Amino acid sequence: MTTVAVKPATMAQALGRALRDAMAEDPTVHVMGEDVGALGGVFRITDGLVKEFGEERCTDTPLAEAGILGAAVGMAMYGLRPVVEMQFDAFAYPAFEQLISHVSRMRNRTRGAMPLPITIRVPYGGGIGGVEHHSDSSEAYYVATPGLHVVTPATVEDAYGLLRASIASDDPVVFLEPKRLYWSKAEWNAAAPAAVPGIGKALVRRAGTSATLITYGPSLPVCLEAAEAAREEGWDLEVVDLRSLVPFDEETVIASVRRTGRAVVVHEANGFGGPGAEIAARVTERCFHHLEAPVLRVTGFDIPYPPPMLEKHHLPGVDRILDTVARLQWEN
Amino acid sequence: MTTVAVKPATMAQALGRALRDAMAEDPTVHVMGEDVGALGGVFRITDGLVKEFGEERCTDTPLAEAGILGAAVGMAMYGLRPVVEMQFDAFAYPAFEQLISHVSRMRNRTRGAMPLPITIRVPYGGGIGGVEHHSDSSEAYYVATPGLHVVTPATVEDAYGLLRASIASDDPVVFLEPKRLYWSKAEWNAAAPAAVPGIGKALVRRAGTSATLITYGPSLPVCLEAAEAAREEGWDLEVVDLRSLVPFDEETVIASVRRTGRAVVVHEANGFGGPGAEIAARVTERCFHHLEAPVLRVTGFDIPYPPPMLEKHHLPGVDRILDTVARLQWEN
Amino acid sequence: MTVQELPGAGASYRPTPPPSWRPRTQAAPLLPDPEPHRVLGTPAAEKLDPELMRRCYAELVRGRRYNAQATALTRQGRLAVYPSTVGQEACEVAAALVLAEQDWLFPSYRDTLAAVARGLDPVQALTLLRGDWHTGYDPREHRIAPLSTPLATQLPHAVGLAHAARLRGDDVVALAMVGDGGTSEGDFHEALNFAAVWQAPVVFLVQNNGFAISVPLAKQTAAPTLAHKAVGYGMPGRLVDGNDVAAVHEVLAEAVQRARTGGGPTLVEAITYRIDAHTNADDATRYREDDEVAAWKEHDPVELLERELTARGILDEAGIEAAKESAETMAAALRERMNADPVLDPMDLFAHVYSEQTGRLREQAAMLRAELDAEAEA
Amino acid sequence: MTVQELPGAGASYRPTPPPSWRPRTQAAPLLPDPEPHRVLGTPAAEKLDPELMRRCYAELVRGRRYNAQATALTRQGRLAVYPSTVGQEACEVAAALVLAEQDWLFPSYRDTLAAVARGLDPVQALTLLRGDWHTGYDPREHRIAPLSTPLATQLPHAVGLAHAARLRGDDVVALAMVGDGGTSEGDFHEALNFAAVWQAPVVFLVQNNGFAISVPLAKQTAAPTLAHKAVGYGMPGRLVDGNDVAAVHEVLAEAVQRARTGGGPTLVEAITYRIDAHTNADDATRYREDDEVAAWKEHDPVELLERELTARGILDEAGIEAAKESAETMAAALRERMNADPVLDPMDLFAHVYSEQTGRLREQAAMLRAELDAEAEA
Ligand SMILES: Cc1ncc(C[n+]2csc(CCOP(=O)(O)OP(=O)(O)O)c2C)c(N)n1
Ligand SMILES: Cc1ncc(C[n+]2csc(CCOP(=O)(O)OP(=O)(O)O)c2C)c(N)n1
Ligand SMILES: [Mg+2]
Ligand SMILES: [Mg+2]
Repeated sequence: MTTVAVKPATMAQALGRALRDAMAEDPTVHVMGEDVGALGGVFRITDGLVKEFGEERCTDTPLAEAGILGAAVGMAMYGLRPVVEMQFDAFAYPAFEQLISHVSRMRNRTRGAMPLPITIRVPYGGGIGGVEHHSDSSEAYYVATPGLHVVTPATVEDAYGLLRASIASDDPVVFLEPKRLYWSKAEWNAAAPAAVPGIGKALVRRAGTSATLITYGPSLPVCLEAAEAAREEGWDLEVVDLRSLVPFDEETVIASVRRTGRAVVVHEANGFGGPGAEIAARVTERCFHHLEAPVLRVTGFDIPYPPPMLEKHHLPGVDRILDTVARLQWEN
Repeated sequence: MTTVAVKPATMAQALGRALRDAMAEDPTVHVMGEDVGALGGVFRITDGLVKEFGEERCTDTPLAEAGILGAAVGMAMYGLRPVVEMQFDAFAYPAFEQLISHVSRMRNRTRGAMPLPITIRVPYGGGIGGVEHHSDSSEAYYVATPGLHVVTPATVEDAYGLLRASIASDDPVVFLEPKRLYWSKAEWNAAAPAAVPGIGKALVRRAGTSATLITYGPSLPVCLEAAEAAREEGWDLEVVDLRSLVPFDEETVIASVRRTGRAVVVHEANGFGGPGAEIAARVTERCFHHLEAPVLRVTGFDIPYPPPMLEKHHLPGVDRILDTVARLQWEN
Repeated sequence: MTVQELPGAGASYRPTPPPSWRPRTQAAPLLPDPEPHRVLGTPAAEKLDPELMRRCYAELVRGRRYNAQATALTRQGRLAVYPSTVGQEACEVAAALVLAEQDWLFPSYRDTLAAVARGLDPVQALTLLRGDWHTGYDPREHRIAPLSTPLATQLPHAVGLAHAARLRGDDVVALAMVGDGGTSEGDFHEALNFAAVWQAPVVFLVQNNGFAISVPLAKQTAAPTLAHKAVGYGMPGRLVDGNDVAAVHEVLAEAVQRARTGGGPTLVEAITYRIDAHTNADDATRYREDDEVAAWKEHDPVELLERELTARGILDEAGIEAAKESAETMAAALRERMNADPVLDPMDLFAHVYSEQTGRLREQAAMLRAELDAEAEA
Repeated sequence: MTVQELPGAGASYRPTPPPSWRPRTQAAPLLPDPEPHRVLGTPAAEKLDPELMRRCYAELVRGRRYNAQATALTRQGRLAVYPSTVGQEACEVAAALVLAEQDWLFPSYRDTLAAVARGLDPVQALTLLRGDWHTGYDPREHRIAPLSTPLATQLPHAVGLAHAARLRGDDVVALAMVGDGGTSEGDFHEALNFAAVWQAPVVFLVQNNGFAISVPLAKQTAAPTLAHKAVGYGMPGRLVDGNDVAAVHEVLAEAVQRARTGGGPTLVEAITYRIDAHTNADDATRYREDDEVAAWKEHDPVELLERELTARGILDEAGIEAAKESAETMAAALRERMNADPVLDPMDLFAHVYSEQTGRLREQAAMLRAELDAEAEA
């Protein structure tokens, strides 16, 4: 392998590389799903894997998501480490019984005797002009299911590092890939990509003092942009990237909010019953006397995901974030 | 029919009566599910319906939940009003794709041209000594799905009234029946049972001044008991029964919390990402300056539902509620 | 009790079925045709109905043109995505023409052509794929269910609708379309089982076009044919050459007739081929050989019919020209109408989630309204 | 191009399959036996292996006794619920005995007896039903998957495990059990399809006991037999008298052998009957007639075997007594051990949700710990 120095790579490339490296290092890692073979997946994340590892390690399955996940459960029961691709967010729903009733519970059911180290990759979220059922932010369902880890990268580096960590985890991980960041680019050392030691640590992506934006995945770039724009209004916003919704790194978030005294949670998923509710509730519980204003949320509306021509109105954008920051009772 | 005066009835009887009356009044109402016919359902809620209305109106289906709900979608497309029984909470999971991708979205998808007046009855929650998969509190999944109403009675009267209102609704309703209240009894006028005019109104079940317990379904009796016990500690607790999680009657809840200045949300569902998160977040947003303490939650732990012999430790009980009320910063 | 006391021990035990066992039907249902059923180019073509065939021909030509136009619109950014049915027009057209006015069509995401051949305005059929609202028509007005993107999920809907219609005493047949890949989904299984148990008036048309995106049939099933799946539900299964519009129409017409007359559901597998890529966004060279595509082009549904009809004198030069012209007119109108930007009202986002807006939705609608007003002012 | 220019117009079109079409196998797989396969009471019984049959007999007697004991324990409040297999012991026992040491059993919620017949401690098998922890044994130690309550969901697990074992070069067959009702679930379909496509070494045993709780088979399927479902997946289907332990063992042994030698999966339907109610909580009189139950009691699996074996001199009075005695010993031990209250540690609630406790779980565990301590003090 030729040494590739730090140069721009896309999140899609980093994800593909993570799969490749995991498969190369550990023969029990198997990639499976619809179109992951010759096609390399509809987003080309698995491109090249079947050539390098053969059809037995990178398998085009029949078109049946419950069957895919159910078969992966059996494979994991036998000691393999399946990495399952769900083609789009909404097409993971047929596998929910397997996910909730088995994947999330097998370890607990067997008092630890039968862990299921399965990684379920789910491209999620909107902003790509996808027609119905191709842009859901379905994280609320996963977050509400004990026994699952829920991980989502927002940067090229994390795409690699968190996916490696997820595959290495002995627990089932729902790995949510922000579709619209697949083609986002960043400088990245492909010669020595860094794994993340474990999942569950949030990162302060931008330090600030006025208020904290708490976010993850596809909304991180939007929040960073909002933070830049906020400078004009005289606000110095801190931005925390959760990186995993479960485990939820309360300590990092709470330290930030206690510092700034104000917080806004930003995500694409519907607001009502969405992950932001948990974050807001918990942050409030632990920062009550530090808060100058209630924790607010900027989220997708409480509607089914809109058609492409209307999605811009639905997605949390810079303006809506700034409008919300403005509502943080600055006059107090 | 002989006139039956006010006398004790169980919630199960009231639910059965609601189905019967709805079917008698409206020939488009069809009951369907596993074992709803000759057996009358495993909880006997549909007892007698097949005798009165025939197999075409009360249908034992094949054992396939996605098929049941999917067929109900088609029936509703043709103008019927199906009432589907899911045998237990966890056995509704196979139907989640139909529920999320179709039931909740058909009206929106067709700009109102094709509403789906389907009622999905789901016995839910624990406390009945049920083995694995028979005691899930799955409401978080429904609550996070726009397009669904999520209704749950806590009293015999509401069991009748809310089920009638749900069947009458032109929107799909997930009707969550608290299993362990099936055999709860109350005085009830079976001769003139009262329908509830519409869904979406919470009720203050007990007036109080010290703090508000916000709850629903199986936890209402526990909260009322806790409120009684709290008198000894010198607290006069208000108890709000939500009755529907969607729509969430913010006004009633917020009026109460603004009055009392303190609130605890109580439910059996797992805390993390559960409905209580939304309630706490929203109440805080709208009552921030009225709150003497953060809104706290008493919920099931963030674990898969425990085996019968341990469930008592998991379920919110009077003591845990009182301990939590004690944490509402009374010293302030 | 010892074994000596048992009545009729040993040899006297009769090898008969256990008490309440009986096969559900007297015999296995008809096994599907060993070869795909054909009409064109066979002696059976003698009996073709000229009127019907001319209609089929006109629709095939129109369908081919529609496909070309839709694909062109993707290149012009006028469609977000288009799953073409080039090569599959015979199935699409036959499915549409075989239904009576009151019947229902349940298309998959690929089947806009079937909807158009049924009479739906092409612009309405393409509304979803344009990035406009999810459904461009009133399903009840046209008796065409919304295009179903989640695969096979429309099949139980078709069963439920057909069942409901029969319960109400209405003469309605539902025809549901699904791909070869879609047959692997649990919903396919549950739908066919419900249909058979309820003897619902439904016809299931599987277009076996050889691929589910990149996945070839051999990785999808080990069954002799997809039509063989009918056996396990106790319904008839038929296998037909999906590029032979006369054969598809004939097989579907029989199935529709069976359903209409209380004979229950039928599973039809039509062997066809997707000439274009999965959608305009797909790169089919990654998973199949040009040779295969070329061979199938020799078995083109439009040409097969044109050849037969001209050979039989049912179609002449003028008829061909007329069909082409009508197709061009449709295409030109479609092109023109699709070139105008549709006007969507953002407030529609909140209008149809529930029959009545919840408080939360009213609040969100107000917020968007304010943002839009502010934008308009700026 | 006009039709005149087309090569070989009209009659010269050959009615052959389209280019890339071929049936996936040369012929349809074997259609299932028209009558349930039988050995006992037929000439085939001549060739019974006495050793195996004596083992079967002992297990049947033990199984019957186990069922009685477990039901008694529900009445004493020692089991939360018990789904009995009285009448189905031949299936349960044959499924257990047919497997080699390294093979895996995937039981449904009803199949504790199969696990016990495989050698699992009955107390461990009943742990779930006792209200104790969800699984009472280490699945890997016994190669018995946890009892699966969500119907048919264990079938894809069996496929995945068998597939994984084959990928690793291990000689492992998975036998998965499911009820007649469970065959209607989407997971049944997806599992059988995966198994056939992957040619996984799996055997699917459907115990058709006539009912899914109250729903009779006629409302579950319209198929001639459930074994016919095999056709649609391209795998062999077999029909067997589920009360004839020799026949069930023979059919399963063939299927296991086929799987072991690379021949892929088999679907076996065993016709049997649930003599008891669905569980102790069920009232079977609501949905079936006593006559039917009585007729099936005449076709009792234990008696059928006992009669055959005594008639053939394979079993004598002493053998019968010995079996009974061993069953009584097992029952007495079970009764006694189940009469002691199991000791559960509430802190286990938090111990196995993840490989490492999350902060939130640590906090909740601390809360419960404090509550328990306070309780202990009081
Ligand atoms: C439940 C579900 N899973 C996955 C997809 C993504 N997807 C869209 S089309 C397609 C292939 C469909 O193949 P087939 O059923 O043969 O229909 P065809 O595209 O050939 O018409 C896939 C996997 C989907 N739409 N729905
Ligand atoms: C997915 C799912 N749906 C419903 C149930 C509830 N349930 C438990 S047993 C049963 C009937 C099962 O019938 P069958 O498959 O014939 O097995 P049997 O009980 O006869 O052994 C039902 C409906 C369940 N356990 N899982
Ligand atoms: Mg296809
Ligand atoms: Mg059964």
